[in-house]
Amino acid sequence: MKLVIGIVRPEKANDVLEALYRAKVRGLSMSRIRGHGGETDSVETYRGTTVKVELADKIRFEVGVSDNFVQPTVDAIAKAARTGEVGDGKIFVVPVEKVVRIRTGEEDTAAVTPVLER
Amino acid sequence: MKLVIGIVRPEKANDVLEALYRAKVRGLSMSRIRGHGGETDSVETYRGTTVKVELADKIRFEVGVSDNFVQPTVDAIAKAARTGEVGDGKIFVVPVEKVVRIRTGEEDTAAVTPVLER
Amino acid sequence: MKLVIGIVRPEKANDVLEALYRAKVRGLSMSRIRGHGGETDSVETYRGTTVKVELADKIRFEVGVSDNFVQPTVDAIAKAARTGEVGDGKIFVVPVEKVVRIRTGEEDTAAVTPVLER
Amino acid sequence: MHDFISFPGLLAAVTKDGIDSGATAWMLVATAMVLMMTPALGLFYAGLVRAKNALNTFMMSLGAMAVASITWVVIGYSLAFDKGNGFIGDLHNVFLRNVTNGPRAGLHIPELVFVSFQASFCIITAALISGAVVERMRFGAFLAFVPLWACLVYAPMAHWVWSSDGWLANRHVMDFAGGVPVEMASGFSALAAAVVVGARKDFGRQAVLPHNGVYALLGASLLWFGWFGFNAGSAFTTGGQAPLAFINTLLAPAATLSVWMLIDYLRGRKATAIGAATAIVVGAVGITPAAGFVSPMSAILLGALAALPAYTLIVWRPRTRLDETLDVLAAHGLAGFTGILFIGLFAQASWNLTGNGLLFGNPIQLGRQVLAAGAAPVYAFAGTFVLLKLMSLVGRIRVHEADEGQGLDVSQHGEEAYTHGEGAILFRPLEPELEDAEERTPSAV
Amino acid sequence: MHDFISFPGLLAAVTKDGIDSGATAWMLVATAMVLMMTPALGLFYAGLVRAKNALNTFMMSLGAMAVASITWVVIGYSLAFDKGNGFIGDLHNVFLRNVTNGPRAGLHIPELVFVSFQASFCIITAALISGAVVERMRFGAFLAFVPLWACLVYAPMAHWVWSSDGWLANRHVMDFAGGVPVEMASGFSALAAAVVVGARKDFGRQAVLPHNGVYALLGASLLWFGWFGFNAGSAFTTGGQAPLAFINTLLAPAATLSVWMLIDYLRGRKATAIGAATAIVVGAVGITPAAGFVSPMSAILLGALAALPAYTLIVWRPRTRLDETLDVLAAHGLAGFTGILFIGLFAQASWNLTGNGLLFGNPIQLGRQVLAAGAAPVYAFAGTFVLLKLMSLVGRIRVHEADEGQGLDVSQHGEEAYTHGEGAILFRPLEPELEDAEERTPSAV
Amino acid sequence: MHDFISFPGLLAAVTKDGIDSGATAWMLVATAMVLMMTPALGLFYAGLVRAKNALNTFMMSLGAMAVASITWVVIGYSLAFDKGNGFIGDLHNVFLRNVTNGPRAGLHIPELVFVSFQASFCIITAALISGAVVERMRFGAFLAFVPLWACLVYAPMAHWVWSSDGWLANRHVMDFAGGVPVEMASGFSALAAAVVVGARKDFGRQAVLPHNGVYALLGASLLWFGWFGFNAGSAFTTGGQAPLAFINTLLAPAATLSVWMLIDYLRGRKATAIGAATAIVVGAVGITPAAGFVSPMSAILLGALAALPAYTLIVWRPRTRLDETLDVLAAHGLAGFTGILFIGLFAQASWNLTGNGLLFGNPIQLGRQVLAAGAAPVYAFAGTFVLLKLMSLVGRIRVHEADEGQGLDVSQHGEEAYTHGEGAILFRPLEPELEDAEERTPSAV
Ligand SMILES: Nc1ncnc2c1ncn2[C@@H]1O[C@H](COP(=O)(O)OP(=O)(O)O)[C@@H](O)[C@H]1O
Ligand SMILES: Nc1ncnc2c1ncn2[C@@H]1O[C@H](COP(=O)(O)OP(=O)(O)O)[C@@H](O)[C@H]1O
Ligand SMILES: Nc1ncnc2c1ncn2[C@@H]1O[C@H](COP(=O)(O)OP(=O)(O)O)[C@@H](O)[C@H]1O
Repeated sequence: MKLVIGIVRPEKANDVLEALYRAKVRGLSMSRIRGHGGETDSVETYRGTTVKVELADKIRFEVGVSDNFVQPTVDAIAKAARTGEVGDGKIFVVPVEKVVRIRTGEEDTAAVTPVLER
Repeated sequence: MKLVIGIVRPEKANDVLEALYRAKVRGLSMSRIRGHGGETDSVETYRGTTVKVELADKIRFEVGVSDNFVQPTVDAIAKAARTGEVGDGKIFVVPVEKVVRIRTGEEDTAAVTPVLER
Repeated sequence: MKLVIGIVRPEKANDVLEALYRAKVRGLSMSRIRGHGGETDSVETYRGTTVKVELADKIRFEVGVSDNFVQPTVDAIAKAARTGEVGDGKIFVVPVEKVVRIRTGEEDTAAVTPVLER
Repeated sequence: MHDFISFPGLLAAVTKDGIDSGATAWMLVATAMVLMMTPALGLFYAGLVRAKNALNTFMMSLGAMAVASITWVVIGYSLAFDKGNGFIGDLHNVFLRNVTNGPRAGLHIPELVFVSFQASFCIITAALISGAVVERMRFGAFLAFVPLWACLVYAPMAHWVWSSDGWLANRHVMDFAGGVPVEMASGFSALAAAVVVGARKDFGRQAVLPHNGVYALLGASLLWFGWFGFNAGSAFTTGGQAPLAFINTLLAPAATLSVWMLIDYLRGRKATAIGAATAIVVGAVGITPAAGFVSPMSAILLGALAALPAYTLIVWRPRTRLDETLDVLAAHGLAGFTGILFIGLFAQASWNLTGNGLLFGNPIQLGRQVLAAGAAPVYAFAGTFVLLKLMSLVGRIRVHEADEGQGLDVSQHGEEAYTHGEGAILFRPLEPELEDAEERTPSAV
Repeated sequence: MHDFISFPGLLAAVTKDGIDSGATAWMLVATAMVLMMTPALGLFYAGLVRAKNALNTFMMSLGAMAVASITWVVIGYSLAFDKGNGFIGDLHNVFLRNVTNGPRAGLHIPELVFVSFQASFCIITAALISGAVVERMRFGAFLAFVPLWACLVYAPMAHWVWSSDGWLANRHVMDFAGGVPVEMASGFSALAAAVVVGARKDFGRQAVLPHNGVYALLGASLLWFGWFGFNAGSAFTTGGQAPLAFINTLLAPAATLSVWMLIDYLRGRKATAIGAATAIVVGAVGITPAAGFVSPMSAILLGALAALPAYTLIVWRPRTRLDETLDVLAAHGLAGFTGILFIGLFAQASWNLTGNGLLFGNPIQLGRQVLAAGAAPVYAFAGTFVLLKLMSLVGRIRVHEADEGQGLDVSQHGEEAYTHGEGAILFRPLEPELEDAEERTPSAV
Repeated sequence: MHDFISFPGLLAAVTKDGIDSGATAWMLVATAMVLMMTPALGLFYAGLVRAKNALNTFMMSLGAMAVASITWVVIGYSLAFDKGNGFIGDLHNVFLRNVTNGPRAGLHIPELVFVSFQASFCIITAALISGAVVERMRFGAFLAFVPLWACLVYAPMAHWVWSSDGWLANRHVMDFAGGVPVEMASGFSALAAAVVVGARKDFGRQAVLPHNGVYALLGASLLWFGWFGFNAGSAFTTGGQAPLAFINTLLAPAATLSVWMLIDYLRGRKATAIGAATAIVVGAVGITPAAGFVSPMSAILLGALAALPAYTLIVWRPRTRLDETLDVLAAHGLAGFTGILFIGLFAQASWNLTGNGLLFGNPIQLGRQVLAAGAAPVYAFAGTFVLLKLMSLVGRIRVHEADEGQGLDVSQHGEEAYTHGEGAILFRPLEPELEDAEERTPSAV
């Protein structure tokens, strides 16, 4: 199992969600972060104080998937989040040694199979 | 050493904190995230705009532990966070190659042993 | 490639950014989290409700680097974030199996080489 | 004041039709200021709850404003201010029949202005009670509660003290701006509401903290601002007791706030901001019944004294099983009680042209005030208790536990106070929706 | 009201120089209250947009306040209120020439107060239009638009109904506080602005949600507060129609809010808070033209009725391609239209001393109101459409697409509404900067 | 105004006891409006600091309100307005002795109203100084500072210009609403406070940004609203200079705001919102001393001119080592200075019935104004400097460095402005606490 971490533009977040849904990825977590990459910094002024703002808002997805879902997940994120402009973000795939579904205590692959009876 | 990532319901966060404390886990980090899983979506309306909200608030714990603390940590989180309802969350265990305690520069196991003289 | 996760004091965040810049690390992500470690808890009172606040504000850096940049990155963070007081934070180094640059689709080392023509 | 004494010197400014243009100007503004207090209360309360209940909490005040206004002109005004018996008024003014732009009897302002001013009192009093039941009462049930409560509890109590045939008015109880029908009525009704509705499921088990202290401070400040209209407006003129009530409304909360910060500091080395916001309200409540009756120096003393019982109750209450969430009982019921009794001691005819208290040679006034301070809590508590019990026989008055967990903003209003937009999928009515029917096969985690 | 009838009974309070001190007191306050409505609108609007546009949205209101004030005293007042022809006034009062502290002809308040009061109307009307174009119009273009629009659209329309030689005033159209020049003018101008400026790039494709519902509720509440000055101030006296306009400004929004919550509830089991904030505005707009002309019970009816077309339009509009973002057309244009027509039916001379509507035996009044309700939308839409089209020939009126994505706070104002400081590097003018010239070699990720 | 000229025409509305009902109505409202400015200032300042200091910053204003109110009625009023010598008043009115509901000598409003109005001035002036020392001054020290400063600096300076025996009043210095005792006093006291308390530890090293621009805009807007009461209320009547002061309070800030946005735009292509909020304050300050003395067109000019020195200082100051944090010196001291001098040039007897400035043929007035503009800064700076130095001998006046890092909300008030509840463990007084004594063995990371 892997954890796929995708850092994307906020305006692309919904597209990524939809792409993951179409790729049949059902569980995911998301947070608002700020990132620094090749983007140009912006200059802001608050009365006499002028600052260079080096961080841009991004959305970080964190998706735990079973091994055969890694590539579809990465592809879904990469495709949905791409604009071709600097600042599109990065995807990292990290190994996972164990997964637990808290509700049932199921582990690993069982933990990553969504339950259907909702 | 491992990084234990636990995603739980906000209302269970304090129980998890207490359980980790009782399990003698002393260092941890926490952030507010949003997640999508088997939960039912909610529908919200803002004047003429109706939206389906697919993400629910969650708390993400990130706990670096030495190897023999992995199982107690996972168990503490899983037990404290469980309600049995859909949406309880997941736990991921990720390998860690190196840990540094910034204050002292201590590495690895030394870095994860809490100092007593506080 | 590795993911270097650094948890530091908010007031040190800018120093860390500068240190990473000097270490020629160009891409990074950052988020505001809360952590519990050896710090003393603070007591807060809201009318009749008294609480012990166990979590302190921290900044979490997440930096994907190629292997030969791991040590400089760790050193930069550790040095810039250190005050010597309890609560300085921790650094975790996590293995990464794959990196994708969303904009171009480049993978792994290519994905981690910054583009110069900005 | 509510005795409608005309101050002779002022008559010169009154026109042939009996209207004093300056007094009317003041009362128009005072009414607007009091009307603004209800949203200010909504803001104050919204800051004190969790983010997931912020809109609902604010909406209880705005909803009360909507339904109580209509109730007031339809029937409440008549029940409260029409002549009837000692307990309640008749129906001669329902739907504002017989109300005109001419002067209200005994006053020099148009009756329509008087109706509006009194409406603003009824509205905020009803809204205050929401503080006891935030974070779990059904919104619809609260909206149904307000008009019933306005007719059954507020209107009679206003009649008691402010109608010329009210039984407390006849006994010469002094209540300048509403210690009985506003402060004690809301405070003890809040207690009843908390008892009937029950505690929040997290109460006493989790730390439930104010989500935005700045809202609480701003809300309390706007309340203070409106209170100048509330108290000095209760003179119904610019002369007479208005200036006295005005300065007392500055001094009493200032004194309460000073004392509160001092107690806070002595207890824990920190003068809390939420405490300060509360203190402003407590001081303003304390002076409300007394504003036009006591000297400015007495007002300072009253402000200082009013802090003590309220502070004590606020510290003690959360240790009980009683989830009277935003401490309406302490801030309004108890502080109003203090103010009503204080009049019996410190009223000073040289300032108010009406009567003295015990310390100025009129011990009987204390007895009258004790009567009011005894009757009001009993009636308010009992009336509200019975009303809510009856309502809970008819339908649910609190939300389901799952809805309480999710927060009332989403469950009652279908909205969140603070949204971002990520993860919110637009329903596009003109296009085929995302194929929801697609088969869901076991797949990823 | 705007007929400048003197109510005989009040004259006794008027001094030898023709000034009524009480009326002046009221008008000073009423003016301040209306001036406060423009920032309140800014707050209301700021709550309804995304966080990245919050400052810009608020600033459109404050910016309008700056430039419209100056425009008004320089020329707008003269165009609107000076005698001229039926369509527009002359230039005798430019730069406030011939304006003094003496009474405005036909009134008992100083003309300077009259000028200020009318300025506050012009300001907020211009600011309202920003609701149609938030999140994409260039700030500079909006600032240029405001004075032009004030002169070309607002001033004539105010002249039509409020100048003694206005063509609608001559036809005895009744418009108490601005159904024509304020509500319909802003609403239909907003429509034109939305058409010319075009939709936001995300419109209809992404969920764009209000970033702070509490701001929206507080903003709407402060608007309501100010509206008492707006409507009751339009009597220019404390007697006469002021008390009637006052209570109607309480009752109509209360009725709209009640009905709106009911419809919301019937449609989706949730009474929304953003809907409630909107309903307050809709009700206040509906009563604006009618406030001093209809009975309190009619005001309740008007409030209830005004909800229906506005609600319908607000639900329907987002399904179209029309990004009239904050629904100024529904909340102001349509509700103002409803109010103007309602007068034609329900005006009651026994309350207003001016004239009756159809239901009280004067069918011709309805015809006059229909005339106004027809002319205002056409002129406002056409005038604004042409003005903005001409402006877009001269320069850009909306921001670049990239700036729209980044948010207008950063792109137009160089600021963010909510900052933290991490990642913001101080320019230190006294020290050498971080060596930016350092060679950037390929290195880390 | 402060000359207490009676405008003859108005006397007809004055009753036999010497009270003008309309004027009293206006002054009651004006006082409430000015009292609301202090919390508005708290909100404005709170928005400009970091989130961790938001409550503390707001609380400095509310705390000042508490202690300055009491100080004022106990002694401040007597020192400022009682006859004494040219420098300070006597003690005949301590504890409001000899103050009644009768008219203040020379005016037609009750003295109690006059006392209240003047109290509101003292309160906000003291609160303003907090802007210089936010984010590091001990809360208790500030609370101790306020009453001392009110007696030693504010009261004398008010006496100088507004008491009939004040030395500047005797020299016919014109100061309508407080250029000397309010604006220059607060501005130059702020400078002294910043010098004595010292810079924040992060000053000049880290970017310290406003945490909520919307609060700043709303706060500035509410300040503007209150300022109509502040300036037009300083006429103490509805006729006379009140209407002039009113419209000037609209026009001057509008002009400042327009110019400020223009300069911002010319310098960096962005009209900043924080700058706009500041500009409103600067313009209102500039017109404060001049409001009832100059023509509306002069007010526009003054507003425009006042922007220049304030803007320059605000850009330049952060490059120095002087952490006068929220630029009280620029926004109040310098703008007040500009306004005082401007009167010497542009005062126009045809508008103010009092006197002309240089440009209207009375060069000597400029000399008088220069005198005031010279004396006020010196006394305010010196008095505050000495007072704070003495205080710092007695105890700490700033927080420990660690507390400053953690934020003053937690360290001074034991609260956070924005809380969530996770990680906050309830002290449960009725149950055994979490076994804290449990042995802590080395274990997990
Ligand atoms: N090495 C990295 N580690 C973590 N996050 C990164 C890294 N590089 C980029 N990011 C994230 O991706 C965002 C876009 O980076 P950028 O370098 O501009 O993208 P690209 O060059 O791929 O278009 C950054 O704002 C940051 O959040
Ligand atoms: N594969 C995943 N990767 C990351 N986070 C997940 C994943 N699956 C679930 N989560 C997180 O856990 C939360 C609960 O998921 P859900 O599927 O409802 O739980 P369960 O089915 O185990 O009760 C989600 O809101 C999300 O935050
Ligand atoms: N084991 C851990 N896992 C995750 N985060 C940790 C861990 N230990 C500490 N932290 C983070 O580091 C911060 C400082 O920890 P602390 O133990 O006080 O540091 P130190 O003892 O190294 O000075 C904590 O607030 C928390 O955010």
